[in-house]
Amino acid sequence: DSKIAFFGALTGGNAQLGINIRDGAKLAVDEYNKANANCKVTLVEKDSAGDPAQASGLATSVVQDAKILGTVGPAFSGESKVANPILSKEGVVIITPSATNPALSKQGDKTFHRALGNDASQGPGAALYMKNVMKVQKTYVIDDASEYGKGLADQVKTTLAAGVIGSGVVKEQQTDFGTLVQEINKSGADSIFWGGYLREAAPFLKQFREAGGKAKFVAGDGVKDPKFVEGAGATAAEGAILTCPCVPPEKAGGTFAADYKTATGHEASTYSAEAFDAANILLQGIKAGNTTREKLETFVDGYTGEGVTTKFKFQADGDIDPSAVAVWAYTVKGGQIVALERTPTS
Amino acid sequence: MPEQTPPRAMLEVDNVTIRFGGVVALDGVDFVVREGEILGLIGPNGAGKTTCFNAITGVAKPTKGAIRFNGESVAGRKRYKITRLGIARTFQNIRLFPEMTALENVLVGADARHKTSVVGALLRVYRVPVKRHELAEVTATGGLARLAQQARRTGQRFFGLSRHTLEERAARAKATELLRLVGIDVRAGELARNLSYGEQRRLEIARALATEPGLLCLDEPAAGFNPAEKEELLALIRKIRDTGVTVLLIEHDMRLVMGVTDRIVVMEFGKKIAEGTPAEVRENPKVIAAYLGVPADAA
Amino acid sequence: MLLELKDVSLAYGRIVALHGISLTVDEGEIVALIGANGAGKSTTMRAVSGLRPVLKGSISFDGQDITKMRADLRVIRGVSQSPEGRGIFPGMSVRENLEMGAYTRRNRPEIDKDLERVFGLFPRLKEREKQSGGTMSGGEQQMLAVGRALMSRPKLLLLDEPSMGLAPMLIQQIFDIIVEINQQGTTVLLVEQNAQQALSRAHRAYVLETGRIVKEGTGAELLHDPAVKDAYLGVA
Amino acid sequence: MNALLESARRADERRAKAAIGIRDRWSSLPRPWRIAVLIAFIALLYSLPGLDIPLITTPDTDFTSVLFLCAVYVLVAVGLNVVIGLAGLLDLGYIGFYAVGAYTVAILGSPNSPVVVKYPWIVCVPIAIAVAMLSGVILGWPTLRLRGDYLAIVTLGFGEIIRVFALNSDITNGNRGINAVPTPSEADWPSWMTWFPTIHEGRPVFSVSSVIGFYWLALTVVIICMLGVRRLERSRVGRSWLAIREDEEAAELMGVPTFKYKLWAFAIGAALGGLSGALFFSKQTFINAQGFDLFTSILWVAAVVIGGAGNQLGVAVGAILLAYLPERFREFTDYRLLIFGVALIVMTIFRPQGLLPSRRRTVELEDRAKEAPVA
Amino acid sequence: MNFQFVLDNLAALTVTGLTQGSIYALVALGYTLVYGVLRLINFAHSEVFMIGTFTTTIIWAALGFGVGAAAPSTLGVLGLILAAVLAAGAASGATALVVERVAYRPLRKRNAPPLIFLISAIGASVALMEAAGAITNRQPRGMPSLVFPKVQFSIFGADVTNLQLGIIFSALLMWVGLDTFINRSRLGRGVRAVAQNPEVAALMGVNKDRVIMLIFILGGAMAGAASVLYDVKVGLTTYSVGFLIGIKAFTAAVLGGIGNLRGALLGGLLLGVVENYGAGVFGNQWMDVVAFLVLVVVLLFRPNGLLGESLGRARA
Ligand SMILES: Nc1ncnc2c1ncn2[C@@H]1O[C@H](COP(=O)(O)OP(=O)(O)OP(=O)(O)O)[C@@H](O)[C@H]1O
Ligand SMILES: Nc1ncnc2c1ncn2[C@@H]1O[C@H](COP(=O)(O)OP(=O)(O)OP(=O)(O)O)[C@@H](O)[C@H]1O
Ligand SMILES: CC(C)C[C@H](N)C(=O)O
Ligand SMILES: [Mg+2]
Ligand SMILES: [Mg+2]
Repeated sequence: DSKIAFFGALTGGNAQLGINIRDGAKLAVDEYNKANANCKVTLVEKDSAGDPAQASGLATSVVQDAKILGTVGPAFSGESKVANPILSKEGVVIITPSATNPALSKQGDKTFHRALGNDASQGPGAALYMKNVMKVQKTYVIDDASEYGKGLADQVKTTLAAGVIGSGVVKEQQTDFGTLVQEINKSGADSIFWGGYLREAAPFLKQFREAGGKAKFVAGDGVKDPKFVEGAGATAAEGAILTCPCVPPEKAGGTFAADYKTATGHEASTYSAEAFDAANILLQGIKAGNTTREKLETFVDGYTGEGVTTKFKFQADGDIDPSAVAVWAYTVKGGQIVALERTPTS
Repeated sequence: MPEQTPPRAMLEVDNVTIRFGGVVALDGVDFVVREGEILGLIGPNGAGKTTCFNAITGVAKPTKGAIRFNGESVAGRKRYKITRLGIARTFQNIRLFPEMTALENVLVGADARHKTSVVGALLRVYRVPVKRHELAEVTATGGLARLAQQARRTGQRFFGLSRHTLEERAARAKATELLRLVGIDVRAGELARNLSYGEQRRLEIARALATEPGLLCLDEPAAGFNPAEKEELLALIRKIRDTGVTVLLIEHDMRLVMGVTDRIVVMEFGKKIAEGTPAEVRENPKVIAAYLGVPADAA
Repeated sequence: MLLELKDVSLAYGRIVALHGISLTVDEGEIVALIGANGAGKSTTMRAVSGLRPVLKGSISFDGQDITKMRADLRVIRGVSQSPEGRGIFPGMSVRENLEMGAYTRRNRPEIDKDLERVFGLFPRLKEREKQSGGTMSGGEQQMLAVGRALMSRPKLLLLDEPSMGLAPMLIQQIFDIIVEINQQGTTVLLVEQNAQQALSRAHRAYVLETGRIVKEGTGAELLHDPAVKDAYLGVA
Repeated sequence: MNALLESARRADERRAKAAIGIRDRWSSLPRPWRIAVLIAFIALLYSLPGLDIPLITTPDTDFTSVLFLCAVYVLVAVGLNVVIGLAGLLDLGYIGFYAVGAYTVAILGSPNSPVVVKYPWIVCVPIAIAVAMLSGVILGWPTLRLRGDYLAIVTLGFGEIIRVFALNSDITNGNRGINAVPTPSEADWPSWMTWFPTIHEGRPVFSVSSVIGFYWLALTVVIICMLGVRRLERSRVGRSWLAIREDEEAAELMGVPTFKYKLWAFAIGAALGGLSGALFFSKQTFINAQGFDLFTSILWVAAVVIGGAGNQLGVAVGAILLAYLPERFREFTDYRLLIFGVALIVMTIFRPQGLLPSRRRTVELEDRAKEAPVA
Repeated sequence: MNFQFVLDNLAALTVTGLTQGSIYALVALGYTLVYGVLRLINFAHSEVFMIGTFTTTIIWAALGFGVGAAAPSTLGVLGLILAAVLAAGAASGATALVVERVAYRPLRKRNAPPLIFLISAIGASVALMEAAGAITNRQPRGMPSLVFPKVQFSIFGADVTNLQLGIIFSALLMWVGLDTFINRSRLGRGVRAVAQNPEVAALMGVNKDRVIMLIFILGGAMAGAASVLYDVKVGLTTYSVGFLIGIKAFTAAVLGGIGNLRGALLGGLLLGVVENYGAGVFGNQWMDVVAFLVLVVVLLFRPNGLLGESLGRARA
């Protein structure tokens, strides 16, 4: 009767990003419990609302439950930065299917693992795609000052270098972007890179297009969800480019996409598959009898195996083996997010 | 007896002018209040009497002229500093602290003379040795209570009392005394707002006296009093003067003014129009025309 | 009978200020209320004008029970008060204050005529027409308060110490004005510390002591009542 | 419906009277008895984490952490009570001081802050208190001359400025915040404390998994501060504050240096706010601008008033409810603020004097209620 | 810091600032009215505004102009805006009235002290906001674009769009109406009397409850109108939309001199413009800081706001 925890946003403006992940992990646990009715694993949900300030309290509650051996998540980079040291100090195994800030693996948290590539790949990936494929010249870079958004935007800036003609910062939960829109239009940018989450991106893009803004819109994984298209309106979102260090769910191995659909009633979205894999790694460890935190940690550290998204093997700092890293570009077409191609990351 | 030498000027109002936009409320007013006297300030409505008080206590800033108290200029001083200098007042429209008890109202006035600072009140480490009879008493007859009281007493023997505690004690004694002086000591524990109008006026006087003023300014203290009560007030004002406080009095009731003041200053339209003893002022035709009306003091 | 109070009691918090008082005011009368500080005179006025709810008893005005009626409706019925403490609107000019007195009236020419009349009675107000009420001197505010009460052309005028804070000459004048408007048809209920004056002008008067009516009679009767003389007129 | 409300209100008034009765009985107890009861009560507070009382213990979150939060909020309320309850200054941006205290500790003590010094916790906290106090003086100096209601909006602005600054400035690391905020290390904790069995589980006293040390620390600080404020309250200082609240101009004319005393109230409040921020974030170990929204600040004011401004016990109860109820009823996450809002309205109607009002306020409110003009 | 940008675009920034300021000004009127009369910071006013923004989306959807609808003709636009102003004005006015009835009137009847009113106001604000949050699932609600900005003319190099013109003009129109009403009408004088001395106002025959109802309805309706302008401009609303706008509007009211209708207008416009300059100089993220700093500076030099108080003035 061990437990694993999901750690991420289930409420708030970016809830959908967390829900995708929770559902992926839940699918894994449900399948496991069906197959192993005699030793069930419980999935505990820790809703952080994506707020780093809540993370420390939640992390404390995780470590205090000795039954919880590992977590899928924390989902966002900001909350990870706070929660990982706490979890790791008490030996809770962390596998994040989504927190992409590169610095997370440099914090010295010994139980940290990341089941996908990070923004040191996604940033250059996005920038190179803009430069080489979209052929844009003048980019306005916006970030939301979050661990993730600012980190990603900085990566993009470094790669684009002289191609950046201006930058701006938006506030969390900002809804009125009048001044910013005006400044972008004045700057003559032909493209915008958005480092942030969809909660702010959707209204921004809507207002930007309504004010006659023509620049192309590019953003990272934090925006890649149908909720974004819905929020911005299909017209405004049309043609937006979204990158993600994740495999398009429909390309995931096995019957994942179909199983997910049957289980939850909707299509798998960003990071559902990664979460499924992350949970499965933990579950395999538990099944193999590693029912203490220490044992499970040793198991995951030495784990190699194929999931539905990629082949897993973790480096010493917890990042996934570089060979497994893939960054994809997506676009919004007819109100749907569709995969375009893999982009080079250097 | 002080009558021998002419008393010293305590307050000098020197050519003071105050303008509010177009209205000249005070227009070059000059007068002095001598130590130990009761000076009346009278004049028609809107003559500038209250404005004069406001200038003296720092509520209104003179456009021109100077006010000196015991030789020191009042101008530019903070209001509370003027009070500590030794000027206290009451208000034409009563202004007590309505949700504080009568005693507390007076204590606020008494605080003007206290030395304890905020830090002092917090730490209470400034200790003063106490005399035997001031030590805490041991009243309990036995048990834990007696032990505790004894411990307390011993503590005070060795460490003395904080200055704060001593000041607080002295202030209470003084406040009770003042309430008795104005005749409302039985209402000490009542909230000020619940006192009747006359009691409130008396409380204002007690509160002002608690600041230990050299000069007490009373603005229409008898308004709303009936003749019998005015009689009492007259006696009270005399009593206050006899304790060594100089009094400056604004009042429209002529019987009171004529009965209690040593000298009177008369104002009209912001100017001083007459000055003298009650008898002189009463006969002054200018004053009769401007203020008293035909039969001065008929009653 | 224009106004009738029957057995009215009233309390402030835990303090009972009126213990069942009954009094009447007939049309065309000047009735005075006298009594020491805290006797309950102002409280009686507040009960009549509706500023405070009564604890028990009833008040009727012009044949109608107004015990529970809102204060503003009583004004429309014809009760107007110049309150203790004057109650000037500090942020309104002198003129606006006076116009507020005529709030319930609509006949513009009539209002203007009354305005002129008040200005005639108190020239100082005319002089300071534009000054804001709050900056007037104590006595000037008193004139304003009385003038404002006159502006509503009431059937019953309640005056709470109209002479308070006024210079001696004006005191004389204000009592003359009271008599004059009374002769023009306004009934007056008057509270005064200046009992001498009040009693000599009033048709009838009541003496209040700690919330109870202890005496009533014509003005002249009370003026010569030794007990009243002793307590309220002062012995010269 | 109205009759129902009316009868409920009356029942409540009766209860309020009963409360006064209890208080009278309490103050008529002999002093040693009162002290004994108080000591027992405090001992109970210290042992709460180990007691595991059935209905009270929070189901979803660590109970000791909740107790710690309660203690911090009580400290906040004690400080805010000096400003609002005693001096009568409406401060809607109190959270600004909380932030200043917290950030001072984080910036001076965290190895990950942009400022490279790394002072130990025990050094950071006094500095934090001083800096917060100074910020109180700096804010108060120009603004305390303003009339009461203006102060409310200016303090609100101050709170917001601090937050936006924290959000955008480099020294605070912007929205990304600072982690590894220093914690009192065992060196700061008297060695004999480790004798306590509850903390003998092989874990350090101050660690994420054993919050009890933080709770005891906060509780101790709260008790000391409450005693200190009580001393001020019962001295000329408290009296002057009260007089200022009643009629500032009259107070000044009676010799009260009103500005100075208001400034003191502000500074003391700010220092306590700073201290509570410092305490809370030493346990939290991470700080960013998120924790300092105006909304929380306004809720604090509500807690103080609802608890009973002016009475320390009352404001403590208000603060505890504000900290505890959301943790106890986590299952209503989506509705708890809604319930809270409705509760505030209902409370003000039924108990305008607060849960545990000061005696003075009770009387004042009763009188006021009876003086309402004719309906 | 980027002074050059501001200098280069001074006129343009001014126009956008005025647009934003017009909305602040309309909302500020509600604060100023209530504050002027009751000395109460009506915290719930921000939610009155929020209700307006949602009412607009609802009425538009009901009129067949839901998400995804095509932009209607000019006449259609005017019709939709008019319908929205009526509906939102009514809804907001009604909300304000309900708040008054439920949260304030019982307290007034008990003569509660000001701080208690404030708490009740906070309660009403939280309750309304959270109720809307629960109903909308805390998701923002978008609406179709109604007016696509078209440049009408330029002054000093600033392009002025039809949208901006419309917003500024409508705000001015509504303000003029309200100002005339309060200062000219008899009822308006009653409002001022209650503001200065409610007890004596009753002695003059003013029905206090009616006056208070009136100011809540008027203030609410103004906020409703502002919410329509906001919707047209921003095209998105959420349950918490009122919080910041409310704080800004209240700041604007204080800036101009609370209780003073002209002050609310001046304060609103000024705040909009100055914070826009500030955003230009220091960056968008410092906008709110600039707004509050301006407030503090103004109050230091004019402790009663730019135009001083007028409705209330210190009570005697
Ligand atoms: N702030 C002000 N603005 C304009 N005029 C003012 C102001 N304050 C006072 N005044 C005027 O100055 C004159 C003097 O007022 P003051 O209050 O000193 O009179 P007073 O002699 O005390 O009269 P009273 O006996 O009626 O109390 C009055 O005419 C008053 O209207
Ligand atoms: N607002 C109040 N709160 C509490 N008690 C009050 C209040 N107003 C008056 N009282 C009390 O009610 C009683 C009657 O007061 P009232 O004002 O009616 O007296 P009055 O006859 O008008 O006296 P005065 O001549 O002083 O004006 C007094 O005991 C007074 O203390
Ligand atoms: C769920 C994801 C959008 C999270 C994001 N990649 C982050 O690092 O915070
Ligand atoms: Mg005067
Ligand atoms: Mg009276």
